[in-house]
Amino acid sequence: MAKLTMAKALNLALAQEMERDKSVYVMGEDVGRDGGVFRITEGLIDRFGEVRVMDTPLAESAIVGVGIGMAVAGLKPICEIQFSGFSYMGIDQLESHAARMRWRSRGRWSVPMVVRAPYGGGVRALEHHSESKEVFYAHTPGLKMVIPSGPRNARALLVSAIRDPDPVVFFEPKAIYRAFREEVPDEEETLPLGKARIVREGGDITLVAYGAMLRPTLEAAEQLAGDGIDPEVIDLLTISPMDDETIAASVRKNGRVVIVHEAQRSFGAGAEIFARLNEKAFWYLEAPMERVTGYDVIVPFFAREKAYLPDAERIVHAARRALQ
Amino acid sequence: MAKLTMAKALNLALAQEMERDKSVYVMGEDVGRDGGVFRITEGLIDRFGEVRVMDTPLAESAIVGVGIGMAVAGLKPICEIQFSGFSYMGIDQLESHAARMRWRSRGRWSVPMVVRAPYGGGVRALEHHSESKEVFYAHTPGLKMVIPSGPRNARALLVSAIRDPDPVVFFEPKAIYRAFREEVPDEEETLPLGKARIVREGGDITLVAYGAMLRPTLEAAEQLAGDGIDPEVIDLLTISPMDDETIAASVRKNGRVVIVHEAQRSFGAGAEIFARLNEKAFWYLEAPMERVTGYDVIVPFFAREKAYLPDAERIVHAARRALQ
Amino acid sequence: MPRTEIDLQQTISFLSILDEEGNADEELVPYLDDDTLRRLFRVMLLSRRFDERLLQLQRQGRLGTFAPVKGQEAAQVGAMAPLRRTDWFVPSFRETAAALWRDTPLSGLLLYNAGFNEGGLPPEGNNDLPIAIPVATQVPHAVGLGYSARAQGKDDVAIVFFGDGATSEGDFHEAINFSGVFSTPTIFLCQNNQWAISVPREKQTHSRTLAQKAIAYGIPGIQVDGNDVLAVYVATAEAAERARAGGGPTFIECITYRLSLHTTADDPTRYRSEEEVQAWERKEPLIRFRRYLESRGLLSEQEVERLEQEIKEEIAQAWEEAQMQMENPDPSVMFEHIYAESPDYLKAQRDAFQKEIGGG
Amino acid sequence: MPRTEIDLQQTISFLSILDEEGNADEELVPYLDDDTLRRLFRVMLLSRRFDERLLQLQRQGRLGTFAPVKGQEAAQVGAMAPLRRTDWFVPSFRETAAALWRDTPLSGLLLYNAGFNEGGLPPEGNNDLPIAIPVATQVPHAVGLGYSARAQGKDDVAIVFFGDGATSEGDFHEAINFSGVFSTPTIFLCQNNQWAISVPREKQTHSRTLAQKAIAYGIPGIQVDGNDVLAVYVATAEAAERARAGGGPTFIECITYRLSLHTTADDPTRYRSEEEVQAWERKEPLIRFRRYLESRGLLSEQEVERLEQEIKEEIAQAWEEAQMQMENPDPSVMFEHIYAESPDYLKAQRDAFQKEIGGG
Ligand SMILES: Cc1ncc(C[n+]2csc(CCOP(=O)(O)OP(=O)(O)O)c2C)c(N)n1
Ligand SMILES: Cc1ncc(C[n+]2csc(CCOP(=O)(O)OP(=O)(O)O)c2C)c(N)n1
Ligand SMILES: [Mg+2]
Ligand SMILES: [Mg+2]
Repeated sequence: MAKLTMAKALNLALAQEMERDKSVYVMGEDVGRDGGVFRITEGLIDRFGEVRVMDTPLAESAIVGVGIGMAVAGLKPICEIQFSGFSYMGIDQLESHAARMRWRSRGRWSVPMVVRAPYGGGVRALEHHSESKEVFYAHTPGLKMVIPSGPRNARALLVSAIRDPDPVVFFEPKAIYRAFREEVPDEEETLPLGKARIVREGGDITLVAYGAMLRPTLEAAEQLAGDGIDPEVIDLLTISPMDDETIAASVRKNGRVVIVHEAQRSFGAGAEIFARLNEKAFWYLEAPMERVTGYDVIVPFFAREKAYLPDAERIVHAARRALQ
Repeated sequence: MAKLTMAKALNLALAQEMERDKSVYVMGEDVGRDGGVFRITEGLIDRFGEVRVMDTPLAESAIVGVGIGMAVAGLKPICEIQFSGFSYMGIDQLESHAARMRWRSRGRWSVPMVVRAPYGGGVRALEHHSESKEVFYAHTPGLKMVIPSGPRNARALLVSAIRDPDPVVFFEPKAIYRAFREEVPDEEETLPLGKARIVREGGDITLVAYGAMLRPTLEAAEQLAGDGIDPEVIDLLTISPMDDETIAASVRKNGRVVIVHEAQRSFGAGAEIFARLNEKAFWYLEAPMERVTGYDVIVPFFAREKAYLPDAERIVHAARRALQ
Repeated sequence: MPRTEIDLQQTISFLSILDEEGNADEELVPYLDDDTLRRLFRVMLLSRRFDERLLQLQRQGRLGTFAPVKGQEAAQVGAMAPLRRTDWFVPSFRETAAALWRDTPLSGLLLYNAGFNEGGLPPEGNNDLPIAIPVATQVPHAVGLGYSARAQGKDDVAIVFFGDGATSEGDFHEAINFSGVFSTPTIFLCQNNQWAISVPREKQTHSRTLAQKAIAYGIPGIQVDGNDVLAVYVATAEAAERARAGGGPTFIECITYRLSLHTTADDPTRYRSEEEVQAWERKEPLIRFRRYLESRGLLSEQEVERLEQEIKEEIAQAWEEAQMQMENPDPSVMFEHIYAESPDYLKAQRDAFQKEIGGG
Repeated sequence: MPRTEIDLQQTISFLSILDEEGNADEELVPYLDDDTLRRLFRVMLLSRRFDERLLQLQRQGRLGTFAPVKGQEAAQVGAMAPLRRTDWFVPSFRETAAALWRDTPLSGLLLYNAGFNEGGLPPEGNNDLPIAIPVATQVPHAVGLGYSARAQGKDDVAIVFFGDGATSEGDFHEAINFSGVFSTPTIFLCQNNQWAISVPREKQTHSRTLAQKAIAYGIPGIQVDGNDVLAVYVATAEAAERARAGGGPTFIECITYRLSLHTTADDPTRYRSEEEVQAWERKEPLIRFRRYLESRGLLSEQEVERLEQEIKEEIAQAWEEAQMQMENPDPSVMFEHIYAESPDYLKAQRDAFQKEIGGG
């Protein structure tokens, strides 16, 4: 048991899985010598060599596409896209092949691959370095879309993603790579994909968040609690397949709900959560569902990024609206 | 005034706009000599020459990316992607540049471009030829996403899209390219982007559809009317920016709503419509909103495609559920 | 202006063995046993006849759109023949002849073309990927497959088929460049059939040959007469041998011609002349190989007739089988194989679907 | 095996004019008036000093991540100098020196690096595109810009800058191939600075040179000493002249070196040696050009000192200006310029935002 940052916890997951399973490979831009621009793959090339830790040419579509071939042949490639804002070049390979190979070959071939990418804002980075387009992957049948929210679940979910028989897009909230530490057990730990987690139980209102947004959401919950309101907080963890049942059960109980994500609002994941709740908890809703999200603008350069990102204050406001 | 198929109506829009404005260009795979695989660009190369009607190499990212350059320099390129299922290769150019050039240059440069693509199922085509991923574009600020539903509005909307100062992704429901004809005026006609259209007024329930799904929705409306139910039918026409006010006004009146689209259900446009209605018409809802959509599977090969696509029967069932 | 010319340390050559009359350059003829030579011809003929039957059935409305292979049989069969079943075969959408060399069941191909994805299942024991429709997107897979083989200590290679048009796509470029860097055992087999739907080769790229694109990646490149099954065989065998020995990838441009339609949705009279087609009919691969085999005493008119009869029956029987499999197209099959294990919401959708078609 | 070698009808040459000591090959020196020669040096020096100041400010936490240009000044300034203001300049993220040749205000660049997108606005009258971050994605734009110029009857050209790493991307390939087919007036200016973050040139592609990639597209390609401002000038002037005359695109590989960090987030000691950097320091572009100008009597120690002073003040003043503009970073600016006309739902979001920050 050690107190690790999310960056280190992810590194631990990779190292342990590579140790355990010789078919696990890591590939991407600067993942070898450099250890990844966020150091998530640090030390792997020294331990596992250049064959299993591949510094690739600068070509996202090939990183995913070559990974698909490797996966079909029995390896388990973990492809790093340096920033999720550069993942669009690889989206065709994900949509047209990774997501379909099992179906197309009727189970004969499969693509047990993980595509990792740092995503989201909050690190004073350049344009395109704060993107949050999880919906592109969540809307694609055949893919799974996972977003952890802290060191311990990041490590456990990454292990599960690596072992999953299907392609998993794994977005790492870069704002919290090093923002805080958690106890992470030395021994292996997994978390089931497709399961949300109740982080805080409460009987007045349900707050749903994922990724880096969990922290301001918990902050908001504290503030609300200070005012005598008892919020339940759910950490989605897997965007697709979505664990709508856990959310619906909470909302059936509380009747009020706020969804938080940093992706742009329109056609974002919040809309799908609303839709599932409309289907599974409509009769229990006591007020309009609220969403606190990025605005429908291009993520601003960093001087104005804070204004774009949801924060505890906006979440509290939304909760109060929902509670009116 | 002539009775035209949608294919011919689109061809008319292109020809008239090219005639009217020398800066309008057409480019894409097989759009020249061949007149496009659906013949939408038929005859244009003979009238306007090879400089303005460009048979490009087989390269979707370049078609969009080169188009962006042309647009910045003052031309109005209309890029054809042969099928929307091959548009993912061009999505990065749309997301990273077309959508951002105005913003990035603070209005100094703009990208008045149209990216046309046949989309959707129903023509007994091969894999990837029935895709419906309008959400990818609708979720991207800076882009507009338009889907006509018949010859006359297709022509008028395409003209508006060409004249629009911003990049427009224009999906043509290929199932109805030649399915029926409508009177289309010879003289120019436009329709505002971002405006939905009430196709049938009714006081019992609201049905919202777009593209090829409008027809089964209207069929369903007839069947419901036969049973004494009076549905209002809204044709969305623009997916983004969405005219939520027209839908919300209808739902505030009727209290019950069914959304129909052929895209996969989860994270589809239906979810966003639900979300807007939740925000704008919650207190008027008398029953859970319903969505009739493609299933969350890969669009099946054509022998089973009919089972995937929403039809009048499924829409009627959903309406009855909503009316219970 | 006096400048230093850079030595590229690499040249591109052209290879042809059989001429249009079926005369062979004896120096270049590869050693192949009689059975293999006969099988080469049989599969080419089977492919031709099957293609014709597919077209008939499509015209009758029994099958959907498909891409005829007529004219490209030598390029495909010649390229597959030197390879093993464990070598990876990565096709695009026009590789019927190659698939037939791999003993892909005709009934499966028919089923596929009738709109049933069950038909796409590759034969057990073959390392064959299913058909890839989006142009050039299959190319990176062959790089990964080759990389895996080497990493796993096998000497299998991967061959990937694509057209002249595909060379314009980003995926072609990224994949072949990647392969060069990692020296993967991959054969990039380009069938330059002169057209990408209506776009002629000259408008696809401004390079004199496609083979010379190999220079951009520092890998061996060769141009061969793709209607000459022996030349294709030799070039591929050489590439495979080099790849197995750790020598990395090869780019092979086969000069051939699409004698038929792009797909059954296409009307080539809109963009190419009858004369051009006729000129290429004379360079067609079957006749010249038949002449060559006849000249070597390996084939006779009677044998060809017997073959034709055999093939006819084979195709007829396959169609019977396919039709039987088509009788009950249980639509709920669409919910299968989306994931290894179906998530709850998908099961719920399937249940709702079944209730709905049950009239629920 | 006897095969025919294909004549590629194309060679790749290498050009250098100034050696590391500043001695020129007089035969190759281009005619340039004294003012232009002095301006070349001034902009290179300005770029160097500005780069240093940016690094300081970034280290102090006043600016965000940026990509230093140190070492690549000649490749950029030499390439821009033969071009007109109406020629299209299409940069990636490291073209500070090129932007300075175009008189881009320093205050704008500072503002940009402080996280304000107002800073990205190109100077009025210049046909300059804003900075493009995703590698190689700007390359197709230059093809479209060039195509437009020709279609509109202008003889403007487009120049696009990108790195060695960018040549691996699909967009590079698709764009340059497209340009070859349509013979657009486009100059593809590759700064091969030996590294793409931590990936060395040899692991980026297996070709001996990058210049030879031109052969894949059938367009002229040339490799130049990118630390030699005169050689870059000549190669670009020649390419521009050809392009203006309708001769189509050129691919230019500038051999140079990134003497500093990839970006301020990078630690190059992880992947490259100090000796390598020192070896390249000796080939550095400013010193040799200064020596050359001194030998021609166009520059003296005093003049350099004066220049240094002037530049220092210029930078200081720009930072003053930038800071003033940074004082009130009205965040609602983020709602601007998303569309020519803001749609209703976006106006509503803006209103809600303003209410919210108003404490509503
Ligand atoms: C990415 C993509 N774009 C467009 C298409 C439509 N399309 C199918 S085949 C084809 C032409 C392919 O030409 P080529 O690569 O020469 O292969 P050939 O058809 O000649 O065998 C096109 C444009 C596609 N399938 N995939
Ligand atoms: C599409 C894309 N992938 C990854 C990155 C992250 N990234 C920024 S610069 C860079 C290396 C670029 O190398 P090169 O093209 O040689 O240019 P240089 O940085 O050397 O100027 C990488 C990988 C990016 N910006 N865009
Ligand atoms: Mg072809
Ligand atoms: Mg570089």
